[in-house]
Amino acid sequence: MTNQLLNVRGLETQFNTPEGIVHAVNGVSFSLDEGETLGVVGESGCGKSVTMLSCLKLVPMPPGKIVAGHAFFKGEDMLTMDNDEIRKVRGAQISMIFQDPMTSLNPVMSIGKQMAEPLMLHLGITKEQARNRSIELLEMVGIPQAADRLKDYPHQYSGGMRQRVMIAMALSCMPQILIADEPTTALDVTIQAQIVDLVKRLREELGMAIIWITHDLGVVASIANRVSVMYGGFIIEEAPVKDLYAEPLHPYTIGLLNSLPKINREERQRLYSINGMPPMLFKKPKVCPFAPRCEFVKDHCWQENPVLESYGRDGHRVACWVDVTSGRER
Amino acid sequence: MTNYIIRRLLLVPVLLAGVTLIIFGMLQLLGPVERSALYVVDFPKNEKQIDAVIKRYGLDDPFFVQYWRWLVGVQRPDTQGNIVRDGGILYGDFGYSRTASQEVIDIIKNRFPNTLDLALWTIFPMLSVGIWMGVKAAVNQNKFFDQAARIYSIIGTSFPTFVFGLLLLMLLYANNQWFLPGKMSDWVSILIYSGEFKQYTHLLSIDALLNLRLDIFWDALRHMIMPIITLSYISWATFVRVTRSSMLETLRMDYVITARSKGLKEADVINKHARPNAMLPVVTMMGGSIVGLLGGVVITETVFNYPGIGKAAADAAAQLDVVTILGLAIFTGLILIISNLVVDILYAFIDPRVRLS
Amino acid sequence: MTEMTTIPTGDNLLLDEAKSDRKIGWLEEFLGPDNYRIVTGLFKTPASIIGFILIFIFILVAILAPIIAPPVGNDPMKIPRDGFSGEPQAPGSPWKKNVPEIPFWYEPLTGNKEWVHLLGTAQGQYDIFYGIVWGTRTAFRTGVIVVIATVLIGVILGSTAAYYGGWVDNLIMRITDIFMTLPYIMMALIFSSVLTPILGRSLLPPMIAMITFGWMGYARIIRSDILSIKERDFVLAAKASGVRSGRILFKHVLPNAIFPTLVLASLGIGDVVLGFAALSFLGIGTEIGYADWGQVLSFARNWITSLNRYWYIVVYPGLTLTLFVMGWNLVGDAMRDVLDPRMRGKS
Amino acid sequence: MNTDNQTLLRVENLVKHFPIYRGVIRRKVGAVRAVDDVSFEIKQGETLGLVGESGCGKTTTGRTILRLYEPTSGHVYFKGQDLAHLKPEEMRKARKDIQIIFQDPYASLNPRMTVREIIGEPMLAFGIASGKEIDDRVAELLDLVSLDHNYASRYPHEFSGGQRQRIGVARALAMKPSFIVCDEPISALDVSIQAQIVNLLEDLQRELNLTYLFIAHDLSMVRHISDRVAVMYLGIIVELANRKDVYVNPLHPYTQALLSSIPVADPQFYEEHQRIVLEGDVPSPANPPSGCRFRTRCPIADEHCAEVQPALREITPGHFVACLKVTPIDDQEEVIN
Repeated sequence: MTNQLLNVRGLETQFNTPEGIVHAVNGVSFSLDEGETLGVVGESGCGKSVTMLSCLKLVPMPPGKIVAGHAFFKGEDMLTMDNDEIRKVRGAQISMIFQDPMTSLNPVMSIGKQMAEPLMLHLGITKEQARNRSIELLEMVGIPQAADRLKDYPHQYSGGMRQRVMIAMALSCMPQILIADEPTTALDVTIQAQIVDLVKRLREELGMAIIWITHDLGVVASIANRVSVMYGGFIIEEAPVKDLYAEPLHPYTIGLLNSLPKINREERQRLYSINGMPPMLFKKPKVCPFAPRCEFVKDHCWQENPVLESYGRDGHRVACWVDVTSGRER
Repeated sequence: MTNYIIRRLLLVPVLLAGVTLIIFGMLQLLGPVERSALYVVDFPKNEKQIDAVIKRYGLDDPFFVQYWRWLVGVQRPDTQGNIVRDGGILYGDFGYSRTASQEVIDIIKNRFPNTLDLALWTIFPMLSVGIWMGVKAAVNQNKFFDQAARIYSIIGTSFPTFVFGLLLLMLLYANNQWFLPGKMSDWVSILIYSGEFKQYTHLLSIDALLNLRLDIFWDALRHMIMPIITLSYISWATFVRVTRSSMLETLRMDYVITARSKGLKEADVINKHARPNAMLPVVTMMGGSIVGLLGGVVITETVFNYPGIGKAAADAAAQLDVVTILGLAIFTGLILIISNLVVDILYAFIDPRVRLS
Repeated sequence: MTEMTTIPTGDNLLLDEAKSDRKIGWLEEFLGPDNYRIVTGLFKTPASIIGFILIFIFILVAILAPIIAPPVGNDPMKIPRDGFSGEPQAPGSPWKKNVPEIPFWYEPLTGNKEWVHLLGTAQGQYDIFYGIVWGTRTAFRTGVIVVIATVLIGVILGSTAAYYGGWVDNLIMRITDIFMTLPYIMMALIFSSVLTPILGRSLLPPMIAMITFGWMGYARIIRSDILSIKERDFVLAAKASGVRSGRILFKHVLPNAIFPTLVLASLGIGDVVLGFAALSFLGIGTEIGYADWGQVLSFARNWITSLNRYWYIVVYPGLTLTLFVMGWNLVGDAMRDVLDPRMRGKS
Repeated sequence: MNTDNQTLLRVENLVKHFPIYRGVIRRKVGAVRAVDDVSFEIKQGETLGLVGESGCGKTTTGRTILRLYEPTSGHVYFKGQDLAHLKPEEMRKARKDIQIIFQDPYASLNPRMTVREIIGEPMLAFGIASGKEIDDRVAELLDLVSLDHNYASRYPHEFSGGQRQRIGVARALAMKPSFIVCDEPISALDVSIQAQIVNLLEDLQRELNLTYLFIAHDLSMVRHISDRVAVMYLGIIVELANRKDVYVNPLHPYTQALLSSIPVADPQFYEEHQRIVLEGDVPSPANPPSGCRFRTRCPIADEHCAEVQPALREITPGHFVACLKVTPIDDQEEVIN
């Protein structure tokens, strides 16, 4: 366990909304090793973004509230840190990039200034040094004429370029973990491919660990070593990337994979579809949250919520009462 | 941005034409006898004189002919045979005030510095305090300061200025004479008439400082403090509300989370990232609040008997001296057109999306 | 990453059950879900409830004015005078001349048989209590008429501008800009002083003046609301379904655009009454002695050096006016929160 | 799926420019050339997929065909009528037969109308049914899109995204159209819901003999649902062919890159394949590059590409490509000689 960077245990986060309390994250545990890339997959509202924001205490509070759990970063619980301590982690050791690069950059501040902020703050370097470093970083992420573009404002950059700026800024202090929250969802496929390639290249060069949040099973397959699938505020399956795609064990994961059209398949075939809708979490689920939509559902599923347990090959864990291969209860 | 500013500048003549047309349209509702004050000092007394005035100044000409004459005035030879001009607001001749027995432009010259003195002392505290309270309320949403600020902003916007002013007079003047209505004490006006006191700017409080006369400054302040408070509290109330809601909206933005995720101090997140963005709608409101301020002085100056153009307008209105009050309105409109222009250009400088377009 | 996406959406069995229990009442049916949310949202905060209570009390006073303060003479809007002396009289001083009919509630409540000036008299012996009670009627009358007229003008101009666009839009909006350049109170003051010689001293000149210079805000709001609704996909969808343009305007665009304007406008009554009182205070409007709050307050202008003695000329009518305006503002503030675009869609 | 080879819709040289007003007096200084000379045809009963990145003009094409945007020039022949030049009232009548499903199920339903009103509105507009008839037809349509017909009196906000999209489909079907433009109907939906809607659209096509123009940026979904596919880039069609030809044998370098960028839900795939990653961004449609619009990002472009704008040419039967570097086999020989 020496190279374990992040270890999250029993994280629970809620939101106070006018309609009642939304239980967004309901007890999530996972870990991240040095240099590893963890993909977190799930549909909107499954709690994947909130989980990561909670770890860094970035969930807006109120209305959000972290109810329980720990998030150990190199042995220290970030959730019990005070504001000054966690600020030293944010941006310096764990940094984030977000879905919409248009709205996640400050529109009235020049790119140069926004880039310089974390550099001066965490590395304690001068303005001039920060400027030079920013130019290097922008060149590293492939922005042409970086020196001239520092004085530009976000609206003068294209979508893909803005996301590159976000990446450069996130990596500026050589963090050990990069959390990418749907970084390619707002981008076109050709730009998405550019960004994925860029992150892969930087991962080789800089060796940081990555948590890549997405709803796109294809993107995850291209970048992750290990994948967690979330549903209803729980991790319901977790496995090394090849195992997950080759041998999914949770009915939800199977459903998701089958509902994708196969690009390599010749004949046209009806798509598999999961019935029903994802849950609205006004109550903390007491039973399996997927039970109402599940094909394999058994009585037990309506009585008790399964926990994430090792099953099958090494490192493959699933939260399901049913063995999908036999269709029988475990 | 050059385009933006040129467009904005081109709007000025449009606004000017519109404002003058509205005001001239109102003038046309008057009879020719009243309107003659636009051009002549003396009240025409009998039919003959009235007819002569109507004829000479074409007071029964078609609307636009009269409008043009109102703008540029009438050229006529005087008794010496020199060509003189009567009327013409473009030349600064706003007509003659029969109730005040002086040219309207002279009323403005005498009174506007007083109003400006008041306005300057109002605008800066209004902006700084209002914005400060709004930001603080938003950052502490639903906490004590926020609730207090919201209650203040509701009471502030509900309290009629003249009621508030009268209450101030009751508490701070009628009871113990701490602060005084009017403009200055008698000894100060004697000093000014004697010429011992140099009027550099004609703004009394500023002149007092420039003459290094703290006693006069204090006297000016004693007279201005109540009107300043009266003019300010209502603008604070609106500024608090707008700043607060704009700030709350900005604090929900993604780039605020980005700033936090970079490890910035909360104070920097608010002051460097959230506040500059939250200020954009506040700046757009500034133009409107200057309009409100110049409307507010009409009532405030009347309540405190402060001799600015607001009081002049109210007095003229009470005596139904329309030519005077419309002259004052033209002048006020001019001031507002210019200050709105300044605010708009200021906005272009703050928002890079406009500046760099 | 937007905040909304982190909050789960969609429904499942649990929610479906919850939903089917929820009956849609006639009010929701009538108003539509968005507006229903706005209306119910108004009754949720303590501030707006206080506001509604204040407004309700004023409505009661206006209706019951003849019972609360029985009129003297033919015109109930004329404040009865107790003589002609200049010096105001303190609250509680007895009526001497022209004593009006004593209302039935007075004796049981106070045990007093003699009718007094409950809130004192102003200069000229005008009874302040009477002025306040009957002034409520003046307030509602002016407020309602001015608001209806300004909204009508604003909606007609604003929707014309939005609907036709192009140079029509440009023309109307430039006119709006010009009217907004001028300070409202000053222009209302000027216009009513121009109108007074023509129409005589009455409520009419200030009301016309306030209507003339008060419609711009509504025109702007309705225009921008219509423009934003026009861009919505459901309007395109209606067009694609072959719906006629008239029906698109009246069934799809206007209902979605106009409701916020109407509600905000109805709450503008407070501001109108405030402006009207200010004009009265400045000596414009009704003849002296008309039951009107601003009129009563304007008496105080002559007594500023002795307001410590004659405080009641300011405090009672001032408080009444403030509470009236505050009632509408409290509701209006809650309104603004409910109408806030951030809250939309969070149904 | 081609049961009938009759052409239902033929788009000829369709152009849609959105003017740009700039400068002091807001005069027209140029135009966003959203759709710039696009021609294609759709046969009875088939599905034509229209793909491309955001800003390539695919949605504008769909909406201009329906005259939701007025075309700048060009023709849209639908069942013999030129929709682009119909008078407004004639166009309104023509809408009976040609419908659209929108991308955003939240924005495309009037929040103040019940499901019954929304779906019944087209019938009212054409005056073909009233009262009880409408209720019956609405119930029938709700059944058709697998929604409980008891939902008819509810408002859109009571439904989830997938359910709302079904309501949108039901509205489009109300007048029994023969042609439907599906304008990114699934891109706003969750992964597990997308398949439901796609299956629904396929079922309906089979049952009602519908013809679709299916607009999307999700290439794998387009491959799944389409018979033929048109690829758009900066307002023009760069490749148009059978689904198989486009996906198995793409000829235009843009199509090749686009296909190569599709994320594949199979980690094995990434070990075996090298992806073509395009450089740079899509240029602004207000100021497209001279000659071939793709040349600024094209891996095989040369000077010649900057001079000549390539026309859409038939390379092999039914396979159209707009690229100077791709020539029909006969021509190729000539070039070599």
